[in-house]
Amino acid sequence: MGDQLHGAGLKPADYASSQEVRWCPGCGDYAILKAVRKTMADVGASLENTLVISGIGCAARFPYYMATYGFHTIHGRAPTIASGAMLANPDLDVWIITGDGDALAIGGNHFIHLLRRNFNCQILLFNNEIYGLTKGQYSPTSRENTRSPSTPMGSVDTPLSASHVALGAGGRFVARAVDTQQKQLVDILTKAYQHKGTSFVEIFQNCIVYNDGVFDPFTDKKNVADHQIYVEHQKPMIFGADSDKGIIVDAGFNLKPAKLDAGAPPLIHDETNRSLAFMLAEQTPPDGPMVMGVLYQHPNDTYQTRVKQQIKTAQSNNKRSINGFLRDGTTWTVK
Amino acid sequence: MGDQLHGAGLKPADYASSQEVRWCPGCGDYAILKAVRKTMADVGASLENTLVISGIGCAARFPYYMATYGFHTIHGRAPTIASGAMLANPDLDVWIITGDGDALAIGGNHFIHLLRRNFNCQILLFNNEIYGLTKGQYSPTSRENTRSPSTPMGSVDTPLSASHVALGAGGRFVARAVDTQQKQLVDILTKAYQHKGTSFVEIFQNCIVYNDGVFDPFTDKKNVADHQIYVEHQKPMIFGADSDKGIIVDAGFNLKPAKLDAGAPPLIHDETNRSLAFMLAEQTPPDGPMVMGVLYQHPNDTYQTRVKQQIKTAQSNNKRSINGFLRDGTTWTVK
Amino acid sequence: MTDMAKSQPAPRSDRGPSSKATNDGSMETAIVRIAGDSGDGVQLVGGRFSINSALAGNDLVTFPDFPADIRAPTGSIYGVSAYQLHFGGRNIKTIGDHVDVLVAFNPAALKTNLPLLAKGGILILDSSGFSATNLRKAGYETSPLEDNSLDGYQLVQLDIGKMTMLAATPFNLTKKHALRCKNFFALGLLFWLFDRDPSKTAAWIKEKFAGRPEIADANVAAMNAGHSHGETIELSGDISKIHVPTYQMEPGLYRAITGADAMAYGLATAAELSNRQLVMASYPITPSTNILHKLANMKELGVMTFQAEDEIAAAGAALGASYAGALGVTASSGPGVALKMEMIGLAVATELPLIIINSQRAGPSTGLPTKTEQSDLYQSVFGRNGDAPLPVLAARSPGDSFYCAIEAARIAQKYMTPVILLTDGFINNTSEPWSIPDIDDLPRIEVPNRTDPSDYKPYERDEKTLARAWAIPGTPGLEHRIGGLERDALTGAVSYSPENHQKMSELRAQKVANIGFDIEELTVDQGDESGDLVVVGWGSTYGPISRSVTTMRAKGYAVSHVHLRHIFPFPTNQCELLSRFKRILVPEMNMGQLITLMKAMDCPAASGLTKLEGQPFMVSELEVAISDAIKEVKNG
Amino acid sequence: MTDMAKSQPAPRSDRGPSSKATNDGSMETAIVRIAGDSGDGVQLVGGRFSINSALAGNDLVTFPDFPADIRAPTGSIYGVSAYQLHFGGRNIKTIGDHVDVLVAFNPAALKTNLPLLAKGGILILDSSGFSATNLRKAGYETSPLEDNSLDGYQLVQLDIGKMTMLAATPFNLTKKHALRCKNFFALGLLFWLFDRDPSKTAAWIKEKFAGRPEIADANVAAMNAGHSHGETIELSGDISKIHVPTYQMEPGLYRAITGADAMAYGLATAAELSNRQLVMASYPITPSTNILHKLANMKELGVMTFQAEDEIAAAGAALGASYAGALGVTASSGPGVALKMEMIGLAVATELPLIIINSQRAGPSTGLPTKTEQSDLYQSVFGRNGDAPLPVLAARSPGDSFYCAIEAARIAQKYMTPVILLTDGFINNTSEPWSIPDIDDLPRIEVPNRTDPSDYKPYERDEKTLARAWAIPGTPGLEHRIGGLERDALTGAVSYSPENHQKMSELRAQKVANIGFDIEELTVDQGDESGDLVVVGWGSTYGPISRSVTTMRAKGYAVSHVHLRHIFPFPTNQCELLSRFKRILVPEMNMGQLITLMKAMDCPAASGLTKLEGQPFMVSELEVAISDAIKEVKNG
Ligand SMILES: Cc1ncc(C[n+]2csc(CCOP(=O)(O)OP(=O)(O)O)c2C)c(N)n1
Ligand SMILES: Cc1ncc(C[n+]2csc(CCOP(=O)(O)OP(=O)(O)O)c2C)c(N)n1
Ligand code: SF4
Ligand code: SF4
Ligand SMILES: [Mg+2]
Ligand SMILES: [Mg+2]
Repeated sequence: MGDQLHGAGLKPADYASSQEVRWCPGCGDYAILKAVRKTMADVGASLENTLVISGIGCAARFPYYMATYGFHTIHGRAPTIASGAMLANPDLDVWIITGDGDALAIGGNHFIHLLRRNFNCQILLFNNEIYGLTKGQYSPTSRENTRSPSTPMGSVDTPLSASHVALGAGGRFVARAVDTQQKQLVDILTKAYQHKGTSFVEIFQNCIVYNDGVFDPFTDKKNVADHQIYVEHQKPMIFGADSDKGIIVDAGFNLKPAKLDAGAPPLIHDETNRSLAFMLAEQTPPDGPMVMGVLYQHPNDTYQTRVKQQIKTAQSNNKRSINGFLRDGTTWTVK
Repeated sequence: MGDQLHGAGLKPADYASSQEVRWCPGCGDYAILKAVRKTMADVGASLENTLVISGIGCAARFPYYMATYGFHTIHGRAPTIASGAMLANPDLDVWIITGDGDALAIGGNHFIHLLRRNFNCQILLFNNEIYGLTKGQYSPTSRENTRSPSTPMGSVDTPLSASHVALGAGGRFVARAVDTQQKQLVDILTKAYQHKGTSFVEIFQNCIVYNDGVFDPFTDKKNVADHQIYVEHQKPMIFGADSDKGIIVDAGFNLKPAKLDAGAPPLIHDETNRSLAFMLAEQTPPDGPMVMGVLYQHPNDTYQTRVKQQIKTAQSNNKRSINGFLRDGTTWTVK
Repeated sequence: MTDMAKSQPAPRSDRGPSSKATNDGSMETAIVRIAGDSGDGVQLVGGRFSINSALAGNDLVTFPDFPADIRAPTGSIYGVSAYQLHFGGRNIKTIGDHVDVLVAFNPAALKTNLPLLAKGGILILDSSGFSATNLRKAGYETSPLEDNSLDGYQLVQLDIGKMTMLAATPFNLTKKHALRCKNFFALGLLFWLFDRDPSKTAAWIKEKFAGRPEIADANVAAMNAGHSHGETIELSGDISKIHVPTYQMEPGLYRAITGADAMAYGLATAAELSNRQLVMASYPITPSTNILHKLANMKELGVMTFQAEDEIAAAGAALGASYAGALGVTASSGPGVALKMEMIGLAVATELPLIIINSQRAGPSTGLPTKTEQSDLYQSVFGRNGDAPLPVLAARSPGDSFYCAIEAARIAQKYMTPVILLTDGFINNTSEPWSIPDIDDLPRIEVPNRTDPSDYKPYERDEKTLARAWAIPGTPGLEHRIGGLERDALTGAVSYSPENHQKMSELRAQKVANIGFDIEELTVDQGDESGDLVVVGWGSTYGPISRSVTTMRAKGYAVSHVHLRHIFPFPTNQCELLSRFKRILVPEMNMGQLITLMKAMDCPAASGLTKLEGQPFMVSELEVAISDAIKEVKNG
Repeated sequence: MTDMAKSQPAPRSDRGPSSKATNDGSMETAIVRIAGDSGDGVQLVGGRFSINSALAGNDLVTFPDFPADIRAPTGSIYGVSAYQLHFGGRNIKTIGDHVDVLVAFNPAALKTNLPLLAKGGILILDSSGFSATNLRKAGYETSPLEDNSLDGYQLVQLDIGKMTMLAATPFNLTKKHALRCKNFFALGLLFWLFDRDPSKTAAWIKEKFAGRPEIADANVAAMNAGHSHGETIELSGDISKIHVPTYQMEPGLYRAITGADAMAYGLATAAELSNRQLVMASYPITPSTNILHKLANMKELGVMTFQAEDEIAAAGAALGASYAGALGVTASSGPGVALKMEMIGLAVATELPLIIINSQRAGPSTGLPTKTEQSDLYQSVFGRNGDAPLPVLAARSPGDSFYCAIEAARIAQKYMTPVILLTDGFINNTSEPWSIPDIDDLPRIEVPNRTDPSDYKPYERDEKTLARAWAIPGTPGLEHRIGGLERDALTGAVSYSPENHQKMSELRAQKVANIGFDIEELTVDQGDESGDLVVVGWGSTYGPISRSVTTMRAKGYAVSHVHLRHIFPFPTNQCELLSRFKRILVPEMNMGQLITLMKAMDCPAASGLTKLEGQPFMVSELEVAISDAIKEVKNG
């Protein structure tokens, strides 16, 4: 979002409310909180014009920890309440905070509709691939065979991939980051903030209590270099500790990782190519590297802009008062 | 779905209930009804084992017109009820009938979760890009700027593309057809029936009353050849009245239509390539041809199979009776 | 809920003859019904006849009776569309128990509507619609035109099709287009029958079809042909003109208005009166959708409408809009409101204004979407998890919807609370003449909007209203956090304290209970302040109850009428007022929901009269019930 | 809803001393509470102490009191987890108003739990937890170990940390692991205090930690150390052993059971008794989720569980399962049930069996998810659009949940109707000894399953139950269509007929009303069949009411206890039974919802006693209310 109202040189700490932060010690949510406060300070967000809205879940406690306006709503519905707030005040800086259950189980429908409407806001999905708050049941992003209290023999459903859902729904900014990779995360949050329209950021967040280490295959220090790639627009997609691997297209029209010395040059990332983003999101360790960064960004008019425009047009065409409306059509006078 | 219980040589008419069909004269739904009955006869579906479940909308009246079991449920929720029915009886032949509002507005969440779970059933979305039953409001698939009673100055939201949503959700059979192109439609419905897992078929259906002709750009007789392509697995993607056009990939990693004489050979359709399907679904007239047929098909275990398997495993491991369960853990006797 | 008497109306075929249906050329009020295929344009000409009647000085109530199907096959029973108009020389309160003049364009229209026609009533049939196919589609074995089954009516059988074609000949229309003017032929005939001047309608037709003058001309010609054909009929002596006297309404500027339109106008007016933007978020559902449609056309006023992806989202968007300082409204019908309940609970918890309009329809579940009912009272008052009280209002008529919307907005904002406003399918679609207010004369609505940052506590309350302040995002210095977890009674921070939960529960209840003191006292709508019987109604039973009380009073019965606007909380004088009557009768279009609530609120004992037929009470049903009740009073 | 008296319990700090808290070495019942950080393992040893007490022949009730947060920082106030056990030599019905013995592992645990400890009670503190940091985190300015603020208690202050480490030394654990055995040291001490044999627990520990013998050994050693340390204390004369007599329960085979487990077993049993597959579809929500967890572990029985994408889907899947011939069940809590209401309406309309379990928690909205309440009665009885009656039941205790599940399944299937079964957070988590039934002794459940295709009409009804037949997809010849639109009373085809809608509405109401005749008559649970006062309760208030009535009767008051299992419809003798008492008192953990329903159902006038503190009534609160009510009876 926008550049309308700026906080005058606030520091990250100035975005902290007085409430004690109550996530489990070691929870990835702390790192995200830190990155969001830092991003706000970096972009100079104003306290009064910033609204943080969440559903229910561990992630959803986020608004309590911010010194801005905050609304901890009900499970899965934050996008709806945010949409209404943005209709009433199109210039609010809105951050929606959600979890994988909140956004993709109960809130799946609102999630896709927020994206297609392209309201100007950020939506940060704290994906820990588990229901934290209700004590560890599997979620729609949990991998197949996840053992949890509700799936003691392992889950049987294929998980949703948040980025694919977002792209399928027509989202125009789709990005990914890791809770503890602060620099990257702040970078991406800043880009999300700057993008006009709905910016979707999936943040892989470690739930130390119920799903500890589930992202280790690409977030563990020893795996980052070889199993993660950070993509940037117009740059070749190269990764590996020795920058010796890249993403290429194979003959069967599939993306795949390859040693660069093998001949084929790495693809150049084009963040405006939605299908490319879709293919990048398909890469998963151990076969492919997990793709981080802005997978897709292709701005379009925001919902707020279009709605405002219609009202402006209507008013400039022919502005009647309410009294005028009440009197339109056939009327007659009784004496 | 399956081959378990077969109707013994039933004719299409045998699948008709005694209820009078009550869509508007000229509605595309009639053609779809005809095609479904024909498909059932072709595949030899049994009456007693077939269950047609719908939500609410014009399309959703469908079950009343079938001589099978039928459940006209509530708006948007047919997938949930169907899921429960399939859990209780994994061998039922279930057809879910839905509209663009039913499936993608109120029912969007159940739609994506049905697909990701891969319950073995068919879901037919009658997409008329409008809310028929409630008299013509725009729907999530209505094009931008659709004027309707609720959007008198034109709609401002970007429509959802049903195929993209389905692919994004992890659907493993995604196909498209046109109401009046009977042969094609019956072909696709048959493939959908034969596919094990959730088969999603989007059927472009003309609402003669509220959205007449909205698909003419590719369904009108004069446009079919040049603005539609019917893709088949392993076949080159060629179209045009003179079969002189094909779909190719350009340098920027985008699909596009092209004159075949221009040199580049047409792509061969690979229905197991999900990203290709995603790109094919992006083609829209007038720029590209509208792609019909099976865009994607890539079977996986069905939900029913996996659930049954778990129960089997649990039972073979260590089958206790209820009395056994009641007595597990610490017990003591009072005399 | 158990001891309900059920009204026992006479079987429909035995209805009438109307006491007022005379043949001497004059009727105090007349009920006309035009019925045909959906495509026959009966709604259009019905509307014109209504406007014409209003201009002619009648009071009136109209009722469009749409088929449940979008567009059924021609000639089918379920494709019949009808328009009913009750007009006359007195205050008109109902659509009428029976019909005096029925126009039927085909056998299906005859079959479905004849039961409504009073014995001896005028029956105008278009014989061109009575083809063998159409007779079969309507299920007639023999043609009613030929088997004397219509003997008890004043039958006017005309080949309207042919006469319309003739009239349209000069304008070179296709046969199909020419035939489409049939409705205006019938209108012309009705104009003749009631001695009306068709000229204004001719002007209207010309304007409406300005782009296609040949169609305009053909319609005008058809109407004139119908009008002149009346003279021919008169000469033949079959029927004669009917004189309906005018009614002296309160002076003022009038228009016809439906409940849906009045509701939309009322919401927009309320927003203006409270200096808020109106944000209306809805998901289409019959019969509430018209409110959304109307407001969508009011962008000039800055009104924002939002068609959400479902009802939950609609309620969420409306609540979000209120949170951000707008007047948030959502409208739906029973099944849709069911989906909103969790969100309404959040509005109760966060104490934000929100208006939820429920256009009731027959339930349970999908029920009969196009039929009216009053069966969502339980849902409104009790339908949330937890102790989550909120005010509930009900509109009684189209015009009243306007004022109820304003009252709902006043309460919602003054008390920072969600309000459920009940209307129904009947009120939404029916129309009546309405004295147009000047909104500059209406009292402004005060909102507890706060901008002062000093010592701000999100849940600090106004001493009198117990409302917390409305601190709107964007306001510097008022940044705060709210949510659905129980909140500290002052700071709004999450609180698990047992004492705080008890206190907040009591405060929420008290705040809503207090509203009972801030609404107009309940008064007797008609009749004495005490007596043998009071009929207590709410919502759209207003018309039939009011009319039946008038007629029964005229017959000397000591009956009064009290009509509730406030369903929860009740006005504080309600129990006392009702206790002045020996007996209380509560007619409802449900299984007795208001009665249940009255008992729960310790109102004096009452008996119920229930009806679940998807249509309003008939005046005659109520008359019988009133006379029975008074008989019981007399007998001890 | 308005005239509720509110109970006025004494402020918590003034509670006690317990009349029965003696120092002579014997107590009829004792209440022990162990409190510490979430990670301290208090739930584990609490459970072991309970089992041990049961085996020792006590009756008991246990209550795990979890923090609202998942895992709060160590030492924090909101991270305190506690386990309470009330056991003794009589029938135990409540968790106890106060605590006789409190074990606190750190300052936060002391701070939050001390108010529960009776004056003169035994307070065991682990001084190793009382670091300066922890004192600060708990908000103590000075250490309570040093400022004499604990003078009124029998203080036992021990360095449990150090003693545990010593005991664990032989097993070469890390310091962290060794310290984790603290809880077993405390358990050993408690075993000594109540003169218990720790050997069975030692065996259990060895089995539980079979994979890590060094941990097992350390825990056993810690427990034994705690036990022997008791002797040291005894010698010092600070406190002495307490003897709690045994209670002669009905003979039988027993186990400890929580409400959630009993509910799950009851559902599985009901499915077996009706020869149906159980399909349980749910979306996790506190405090209902445990039912899902338990059933998910019962696949051996063919039980299917389905974690849906939301509550609507869960209800839909359960209904779909029922439609396809299984016993469909869904469970949630208030906010989740709100979302299911539209689907429940469809179940009412289509007349399919369905069980909806609501584990109530404090509302409105998200409310206090981990706290108990009874405030979803309105929602259950009235919370649907349209006239959509359905039976509502409420379980009163953990063990009762088992039988209520079976009763709900019986009614749902026999009458082809959705049934709402209420339980709550307290019942779900609390546990008690339970006499295990042999399911072969339980009556089988008849289901109206139909396979005969001849003359099948989908809405034809059984004359007696008014239930339609259950015709299951897959059955040849019974193919039919149903839905939410109003259905013809015989064929089930869509019907817009006014008369049919009236008839169906009445049939639906009648069918549910009839259930009132098919349930056990209401009986007096305790006390005489008439008298000065009857206390009427429902759900989890059973224990406190029952105990208070016992004690008050012992004091000579003419008070009886009646407890409802059937909330809707009421048993047919309810009004008559209650009318035999001079006064009726209805304690509820809500703002008076049952009272409202009783008024609506014409029960004799009653007064309410409401509590919304997220926790059960105390016996003393009820005793005061009973004595006040009887005083009023006596005074006129
Ligand atoms: C209507 C409703 N249903 C269910 C719940 C219970 N609930 C709270 S949070 C949650 C899921 C949390 O998972 P996620 O969104 O992934 O957040 P996390 O706790 O993992 O951050 C559930 C099921 C609720 N509060 N409200
Ligand atoms: C809970 C609920 N909300 C809204 C409605 C009203 N409604 C019925 S059908 C429909 C949309 C129909 O559109 P679609 O699904 O595209 O079907 P079509 O009529 O076009 O075939 C709506 C909004 C309803 N019946 N129930
Ligand atoms: S349960 Fe998991 S997600 Fe929730 S606060 Fe704890 S570590 Fe974080
Ligand atoms: S409204 Fe449209 S979709 Fe509905 S029946 Fe008529 S033509 Fe078909
Ligand atoms: Mg999560
Ligand atoms: Mg549609």
